[in-house]
Amino acid sequence: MIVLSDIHKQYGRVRANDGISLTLEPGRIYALVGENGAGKSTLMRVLAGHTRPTSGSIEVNGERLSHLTPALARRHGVGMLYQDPLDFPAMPVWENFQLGAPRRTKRQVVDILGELSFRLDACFLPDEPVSSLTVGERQLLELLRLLDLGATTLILDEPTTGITPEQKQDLFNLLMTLAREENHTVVLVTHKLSEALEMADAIFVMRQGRLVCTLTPPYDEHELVSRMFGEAARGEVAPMPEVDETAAPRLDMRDVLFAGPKYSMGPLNFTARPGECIGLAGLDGSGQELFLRGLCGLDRMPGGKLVLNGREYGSNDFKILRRAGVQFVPADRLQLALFPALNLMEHITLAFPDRKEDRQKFYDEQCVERFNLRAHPDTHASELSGGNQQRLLLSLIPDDAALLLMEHPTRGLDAGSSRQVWNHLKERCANGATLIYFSPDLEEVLEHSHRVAVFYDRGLAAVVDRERATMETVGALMAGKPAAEVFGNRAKAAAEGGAR
Amino acid sequence: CASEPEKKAEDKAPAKTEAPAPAPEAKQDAKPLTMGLILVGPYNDKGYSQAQYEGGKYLEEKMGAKLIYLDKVNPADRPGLTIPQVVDDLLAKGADFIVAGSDDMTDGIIEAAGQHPDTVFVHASGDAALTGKGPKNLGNVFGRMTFPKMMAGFSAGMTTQTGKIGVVGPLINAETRRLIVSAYLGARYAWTQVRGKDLKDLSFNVKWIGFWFNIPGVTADPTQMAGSLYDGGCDVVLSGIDTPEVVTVAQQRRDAGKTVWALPYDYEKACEGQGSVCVGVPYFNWGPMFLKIAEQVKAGTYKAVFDWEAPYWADINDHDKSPVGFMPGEGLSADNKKALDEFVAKLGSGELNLFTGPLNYQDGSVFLKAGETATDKQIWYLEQLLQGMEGLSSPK
Amino acid sequence: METFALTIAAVLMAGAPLVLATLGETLTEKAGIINLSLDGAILLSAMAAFAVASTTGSPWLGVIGGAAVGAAVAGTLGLIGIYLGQSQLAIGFILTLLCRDLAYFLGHSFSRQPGPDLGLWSIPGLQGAPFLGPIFANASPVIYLGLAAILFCWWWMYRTEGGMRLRAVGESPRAAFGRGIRVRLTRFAYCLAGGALVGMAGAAYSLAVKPGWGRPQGCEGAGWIALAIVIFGGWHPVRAALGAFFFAGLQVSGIYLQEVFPSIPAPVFQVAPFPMMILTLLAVNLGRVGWVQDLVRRHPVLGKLSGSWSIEAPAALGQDFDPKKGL
Amino acid sequence: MNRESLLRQIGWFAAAVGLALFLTVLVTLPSGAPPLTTIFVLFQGGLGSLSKFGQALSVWVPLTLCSVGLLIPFTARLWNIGVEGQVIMGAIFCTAALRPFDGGGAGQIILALAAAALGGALWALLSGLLRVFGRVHEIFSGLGLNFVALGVILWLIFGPWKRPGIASMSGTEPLDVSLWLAKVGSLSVTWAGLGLALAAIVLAAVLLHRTGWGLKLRAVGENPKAATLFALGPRRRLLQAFLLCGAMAGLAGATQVLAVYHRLLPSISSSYGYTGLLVGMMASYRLGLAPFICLFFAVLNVGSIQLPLQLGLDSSLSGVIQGVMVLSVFIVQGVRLWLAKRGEAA
Ligand SMILES: Nc1ncnc2c1ncn2[C@@H]1O[C@H](COP(=O)(O)OP(=O)(O)OP(=O)(O)O)[C@@H](O)[C@H]1O
Ligand SMILES: Nc1ncnc2c1ncn2[C@@H]1O[C@H](COP(=O)(O)OP(=O)(O)OP(=O)(O)O)[C@@H](O)[C@H]1O
Ligand SMILES: [Mg+2]
Ligand SMILES: [Mg+2]
Repeated sequence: MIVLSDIHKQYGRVRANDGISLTLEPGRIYALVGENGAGKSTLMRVLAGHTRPTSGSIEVNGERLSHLTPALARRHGVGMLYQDPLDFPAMPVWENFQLGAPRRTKRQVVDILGELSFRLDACFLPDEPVSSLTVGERQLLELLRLLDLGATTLILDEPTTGITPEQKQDLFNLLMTLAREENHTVVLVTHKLSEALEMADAIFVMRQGRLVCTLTPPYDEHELVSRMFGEAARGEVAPMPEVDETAAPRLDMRDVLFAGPKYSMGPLNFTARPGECIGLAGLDGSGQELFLRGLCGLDRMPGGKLVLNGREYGSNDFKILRRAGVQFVPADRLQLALFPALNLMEHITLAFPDRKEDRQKFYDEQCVERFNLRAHPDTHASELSGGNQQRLLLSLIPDDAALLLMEHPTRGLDAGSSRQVWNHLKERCANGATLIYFSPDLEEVLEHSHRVAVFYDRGLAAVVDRERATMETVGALMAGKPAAEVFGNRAKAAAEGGAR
Repeated sequence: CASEPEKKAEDKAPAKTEAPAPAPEAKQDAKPLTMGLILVGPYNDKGYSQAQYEGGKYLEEKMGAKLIYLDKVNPADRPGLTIPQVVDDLLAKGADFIVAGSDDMTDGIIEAAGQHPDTVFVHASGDAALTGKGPKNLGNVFGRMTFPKMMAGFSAGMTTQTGKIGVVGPLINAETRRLIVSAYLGARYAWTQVRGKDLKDLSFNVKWIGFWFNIPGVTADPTQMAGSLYDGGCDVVLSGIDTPEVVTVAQQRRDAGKTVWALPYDYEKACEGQGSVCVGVPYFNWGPMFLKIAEQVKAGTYKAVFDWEAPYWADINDHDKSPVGFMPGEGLSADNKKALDEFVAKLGSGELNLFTGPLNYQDGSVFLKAGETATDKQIWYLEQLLQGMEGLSSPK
Repeated sequence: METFALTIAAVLMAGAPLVLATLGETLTEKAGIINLSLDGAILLSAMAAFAVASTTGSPWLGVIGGAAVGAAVAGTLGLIGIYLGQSQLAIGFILTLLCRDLAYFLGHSFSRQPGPDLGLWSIPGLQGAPFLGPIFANASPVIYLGLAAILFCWWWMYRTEGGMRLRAVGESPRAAFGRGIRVRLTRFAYCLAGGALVGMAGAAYSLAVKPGWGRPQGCEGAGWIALAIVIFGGWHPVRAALGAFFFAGLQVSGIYLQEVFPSIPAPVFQVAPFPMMILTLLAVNLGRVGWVQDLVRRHPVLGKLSGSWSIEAPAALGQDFDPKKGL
Repeated sequence: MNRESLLRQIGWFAAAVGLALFLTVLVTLPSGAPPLTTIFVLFQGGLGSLSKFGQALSVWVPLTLCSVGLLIPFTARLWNIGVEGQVIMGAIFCTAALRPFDGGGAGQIILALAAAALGGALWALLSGLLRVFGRVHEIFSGLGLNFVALGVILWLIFGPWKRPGIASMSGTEPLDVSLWLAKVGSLSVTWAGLGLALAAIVLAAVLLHRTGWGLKLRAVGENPKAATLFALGPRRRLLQAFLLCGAMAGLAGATQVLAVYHRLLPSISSSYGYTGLLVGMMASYRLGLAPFICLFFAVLNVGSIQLPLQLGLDSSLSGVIQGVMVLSVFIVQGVRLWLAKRGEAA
C-alpha cells in the first residue's frame, strides 16, 4: 500500500504537480488520465524516485519518506515503465536486462530472461542490440526487467503508444493476471479512454497539475471526458469565421508521402480553403505531428505534390514554402522556436529585419497592444512564461501568412490567454489565412474547427465536418473505430467526402 | 696544466702591446669584459648548446670575464622573440660583445649587427663574413668539425664488424652533408687503408629524421630510426642530431645482447656513463675560440673574419688549445685507439687529406678529379653526398 | 624474416605508450567524458615519472608516480567538468597547455640528467626461438604492460558488471540513473582510471621508449595522436589498440619508405594519423546526415557499405548530467 | 545582456585572479623562487621600458588578431581549434605571394596580406565544410588540420622553398627589406600590425554587436532548430564565421612573416592560435575583455625571458600562469553556478 500525500513539483514557473494526494492498494489496477502536461508523468516519476518532489511525502509499506531514489524505489518494489523506453539502445538485450539488478553471470541472466519471456510468450535474442527491437518489444523487455527485480507496484506511462493491438492485448492480459493472481499494484498512465475504461478498478483524473477526481465503476464516459478536458473557457469567443465555399483551394495535397525520422505516412489527399480552421485530432504519434512538419518542409516529402494558391510544388523545401506564406509554430517553443538567451527585441529583429528601425514601435503595437505580452523588452525568451512565449511567437508571424501550421496553439496557456489566442487566430482566418492545427485537448479541437481531421495509427482516418464532429464520434475515431461504425454508411460517405 | 699560466701570458702579451692602451685598461678596471651568449637550445642539453655554455664558463674562469646568456632562443621555445630583441637585452645587461650560437640565427644576427655597428658580433657557424653579406662588425667562428667527424667515422670504420655503419642525420643541408661526408671518408679510410678490406663490403647508410630533434606527428622518430638501422644490420651508428636517442637505443640493444656501438655528437662528456657502447664523441670545445675573440675584443683588435678553426693537432683534446676534438669512449678498443692516434697524426701533419680526388658525387658526377684536393669553399658548400653512401642527398 | 620480426618488435615498442594512452582515453570516453588534456598529461606524467624514478632510484615507483599524476590531471577535469558542470572541452584544452608548460617548468632541474629506466625483461625460454625470439626474448616491460592493458580493458568493459555500468553511463546517463547507478561518481571514477593509464603512457615514454627527461622529450604531440586513434578505433579497446599499432607501424615503415619513395615528402607518413582521424569521423557521421540517408535508401549497395562504417560514439559523450535535476 | 551588477562581476573576476595568484605561488614554491619577486620581474620585463612595451605590442598584434577572430565562431558556439593551422597557412600563402618578387612596396605587401587572409580562410573553410556537411566536430578536424599544416610548412621549408644550399631551422630566404612592414619609431611593433589588429577589433565589434549578421550568428549558435524556423540559413552563417576567423588568423600569420621574422619559419605561428583560444575562454567569449587579456598575455610572454636572465628560472612559467589564470576563471564560474543551484534548492 502506497500513500502519496500533498505532492508538489515545480519546474521553474510550471506547477507540474500541485498538491496531489492519492492511495494505491495492492491487487488493483489504476488508470491515470489527463491532457498533455497535466503532470501525470511527473507524478509517476516522483513515485518511482526519478524526481525529487518540491514538497510532500510518500508512505511506502508504512515507511514515511520525503522522497525516493531509484534504488530505494526498487527496494520497495516500485518499478516504472517510461513513455519513451528508458533503456540503452546500443547495448544488447541481456545487458539491458541485467543493468541495475544484483550481480549475476550472463548464463544466469539468459536463463531467467528466457524463462520469463516464455511465461509471457515473448521471445528475445539475448545478444541482439536493443536498438533493433520495436518500441513495443523494448517496453516488454523493460516490464520483464521490472518483474525480475521483484517489482510489486508497476507504473506504465503510456505503454501502448506505438505498439500493435495484439501486443497491447497480451500486455493487458499480463497486467490483469499480475494484479489478480500475484496481487501486484498496476498504475496505467494513458490518453486512451477506452484503455482506462477497459482495465481500471479506479481512474484518477488529472488536470493542470491537480487531481480533479477519482472515478470508480460504473464509469460514465461523458463525465470522464468533461472532467479531463474541463469546462470551455468563460467569456465571449469569436464566432467561427465564414468560409467562402467558392474560393479556390488554398492547399491541395495530391498523393503526398511524408517521411519523418521515426515513421512515414501517406499517400495523403487533402484540400483546405482560405479562411478555414482545420483541427487535427489524434493520440500522440498517430501521425498528426508528421502531417504538420511535413507540410512546412521540416520533414521530407518523398512523393506527391503540394498545390499552394494554385502553384504546384514537387518538393517541400522549407525556405520556398515559407516565402509562399507557410508558417509553422511548434509545440515545444523553447526547444524549437525560440532563442533562450536572446531577448524580445532581438527576436523581433530576427523575424523582421526590415523593421529594425521602428522595432520599439512594433513591439508596442504588435506585442503589447494586440497580444498584451506583458514583459520588459529585454527579457530573455527563456524567462518568459509558456503563455508569453506563445504570444511572442504569434506576434512574430507576419500578417500576410497564408497557411498557419500550429502544434497545440494553447499549450500551457490558461483559459483567458487561450481565448485571446483563438480570437486572434480566427481573426487571421477571417482575413483569409488558413489554419491547420493540432491539439491534444479534444474539446478545443471540436470548438475551433470547421473540419476535424482525425488521425489514427499513422494515417488520416477521417475528415469530419463541424456538424458531425462531436466528442463521441471523434473520440471513437481517435480510438480507432472505423468511420463506418461511427456514423451510418451515409455519414461515412460524407466523412470520406471530406477527404477528397 | 702547469703550463697554462705562462701560455696565457704569451697569448696575452702581443695583444697588450698592440692594444691602444688606455681604453681596455679602463674598461677592465670599470667592469670585467662581458660576453653576451645566445644559445639555441637549453644550456644543459648535454649537447651543442651546453658545449657553448661551458665555453662561456671557460672564458669566465680564464680571464675573469663575465658571461650573460639566454638559452632556448628559437621561435618554438620563445614565441615572438627575435634575435635583435635578445641582443638589445644582452647589451642592456652590459654585454661588450655578442656571440650567437646557431646557424638558425643567421639573419637575425646580421640584422642586429647592422643595428649596433660599433659592437662586435660573432656568429658561431654561419658564413656572413665569407659571403660578405654581413656588416663589417660581424664575424664568423666555427671549429672544423669535419676533422673530428673524420675521426668518428674512422673509429666507426675500425670498430664495425658487419661493415655496416649507420647515421641518424637531422635535416639535409650543406652543413650536415659536409659533416656526414667527412665521417664517411674517415670510415672508408679505416676500412680500406687500415683494415685493408674491400670498399664494396662497407655500407654507410644515412637516414634523416627531418629536424634537429623529434616532433611526433611531424618528423621521423630518431628512436625508431636508430632502431631500424641496428635492426638493418648496422652495428655502429653515428648521431648527427641534438638529442641523445641513438646512444639510448644502442644501450637497449646491448641489454638485449646485441654487440652494437654508437657515437653521439657535440658534447665532450656525452660518452660518460654510457659504458662500452660509446665509441667516442666528436665535440666542440668553444673555450679557446671564445677566449681568443674576447682578448681581441678587449684589445680592440678584433677583425670580423670567417674563422674556421682547425684542431690543435698536438693534442686535439687539449682543453686550452683545440676548438674541436674527438673524445674516445670505452667502446674504442686499445688497438683501434692506437690506429686512431696514427690517423690523427697523419691528418695533423697534412700528409693525409681525405678530401682528395678521385671523389664522385652520389649521382656519379665528379666532385674531385684524381689528385685534386677540395677548397674550403667546396667543402663548406658541399652539394651532395658522395658515391658509396646510401641515403638522400637533398630533400625531394 | 628476421628483419620482419625486428620490425614487429620496433612497432610493438613504439606502439606501447600510444596503446596505453589510447586505452585510457577510450575508458574515459566510454563513460561519456571527453578528456582533451591528453597531450599535456602525458608530458607532465612523463616528467613526474622520471623525477620520481631518479630520486627514488626505482623505475616502477616512477611508473606509479606517472599514473598518479595522470589521474590527478584527469581528476581536475572531472571535478570541474562533472561536478562544477563546466565545458569538458574547454577544461581539457586548458589543461593540455597548462600541463605542458608545467612539465617543462617543474622538470627543469631533471632535464638531460642520467636516471634509471625500466630496462628489458629477458625470457629464457624464448632465447633463439625462430620468430618470437627476436620479438619477445628481450622486450621492454612496457610492451607487456601495453598488451596486458589491452586484454584487461577489453575484459573489464565487455565481461564484467563494472564494464557494463561504464558503458551504461556513457550511453544514457538518464537510464543509468533510473536504474540506481551513481552516474557522476561512476563517470568520475573512470575519468581517474583513464587518466592513470594516460599517466602510465607518459611513464612508458620517459622510462622505456625514450628514457630520460629533457626539452624536447620527444613525446610532444603523442597525446593528440592518441586522441585521434580513439576515434579511429571506434571506442573499442581492441580496435583502438590495433589502431595504435597501425600508426606506430606507419611511422616505423615511414623510415624505410623514405628511401623507397623519395618523391613522397617524409612528413606525409608522420602526419597520416590526423587525416585518417578526420576521414573516420566523416565516415561515422555521414550515415546520420539527411541527404546521405536518402542516398542510401535509393542505393541499397551503399547501405551495405555504410554497415561496415557502423562505428558508434558513446551516445552521451560530452553531455553532463545533474542528478539533482532528475529525469 | 546579463543584468548582474558590475560590482558583482568584478568581485568574481577578482576572486578568479586571487585563485590564480594562489595557484601560481603554489607552483613556484618548489622551484625555490620567491614568488612575488618572480611576478614582479615578469611584469617589469614586459613593461619595464618603452622598447619592452614595443615588443609586447608586437606580440599583442597577432595574438589579438587570433583571439578576436576566434570570438566570431565562439559566438556561434563553434570551437575553431584549427586556428593554429590557419595562422600557419596564412604565413605560407603570404610567403608564396611574395616569392615571385625580390623587392617591392605597398602593392606587394597588400597582395601578400590578401593572400594570407585567403589562405587562412580556405584552411578554416575545410573545418567548416567538415562540420556543416559532414558533422565532423570542428575540434577534431581542426586539430588534424593543424598537424597537416605543420607538415606542409616543414616540407616547404626543407624542400621546395629551401634556401640555395642550406635548408635549415632559420627558414626560407629572408624577404627584401623593402617588403618589411614599417616599424613604429624604434619600437619593434609595426604601424600596419597595429592597424590590422585595431581594424580587426572594430570589425568584430561592429559585426557582432551592431549588425543583424552578428545577431543572426548568435541566434544560430543559440538554437539551430529555431534558426531554421526563422530561415536564418544556419549553415551559411557557420561557414561565414569560419571564413572570417580563418582570414584574421591568416593575417596574424602574415604579420609574423612581414613584421616579426621577415621570412617563413617552421614554428612561424608561435602557437598564438592556441594562446588565442585561451584568451577567448578567459574573456568568457566576450569581445570587451579580449584585447586587454591579449595585452596581459603578451606582457607575460615578453617578460618571461627575464626569468632565465635574472632568476635562472625556466621561462615556461609564463605559460603556466596563463593556463592557471584561465582555469581559475572556469573554477570560479562553476562554484558560482553551484552556489546558485544550492540557493534554488534551499
Ligand atoms: N524536466 C522538466 N523540466 C521542466 N519542465 C518539465 C519537466 N518535466 C515536465 N515538465 C513540465 O511539467 C508539466 C507536466 O509534465 P508531464 O510530463 O508530467 O505531463 P504529462 O501529463 O505526462 O503530459 P503527457 O500526457 O504529454 O505525458 C508540463 O508542463 C511539462 O512541460
Ligand atoms: N552541481 C554541482 N556542483 C558542484 N558540486 C556538486 C554538484 N552536485 C553535487 N555536487 C557535490 O558532489 C558530490 C556528489 O554529488 P552527487 O551525489 O549529486 O553526485 P554523485 O552521487 O556522484 O552522482 P549521482 O548522484 O548521479 O550518483 C556531493 O558532495 C555534492 O555536494
Ligand atoms: Mg507524460
Ligand atoms: Mg547521488
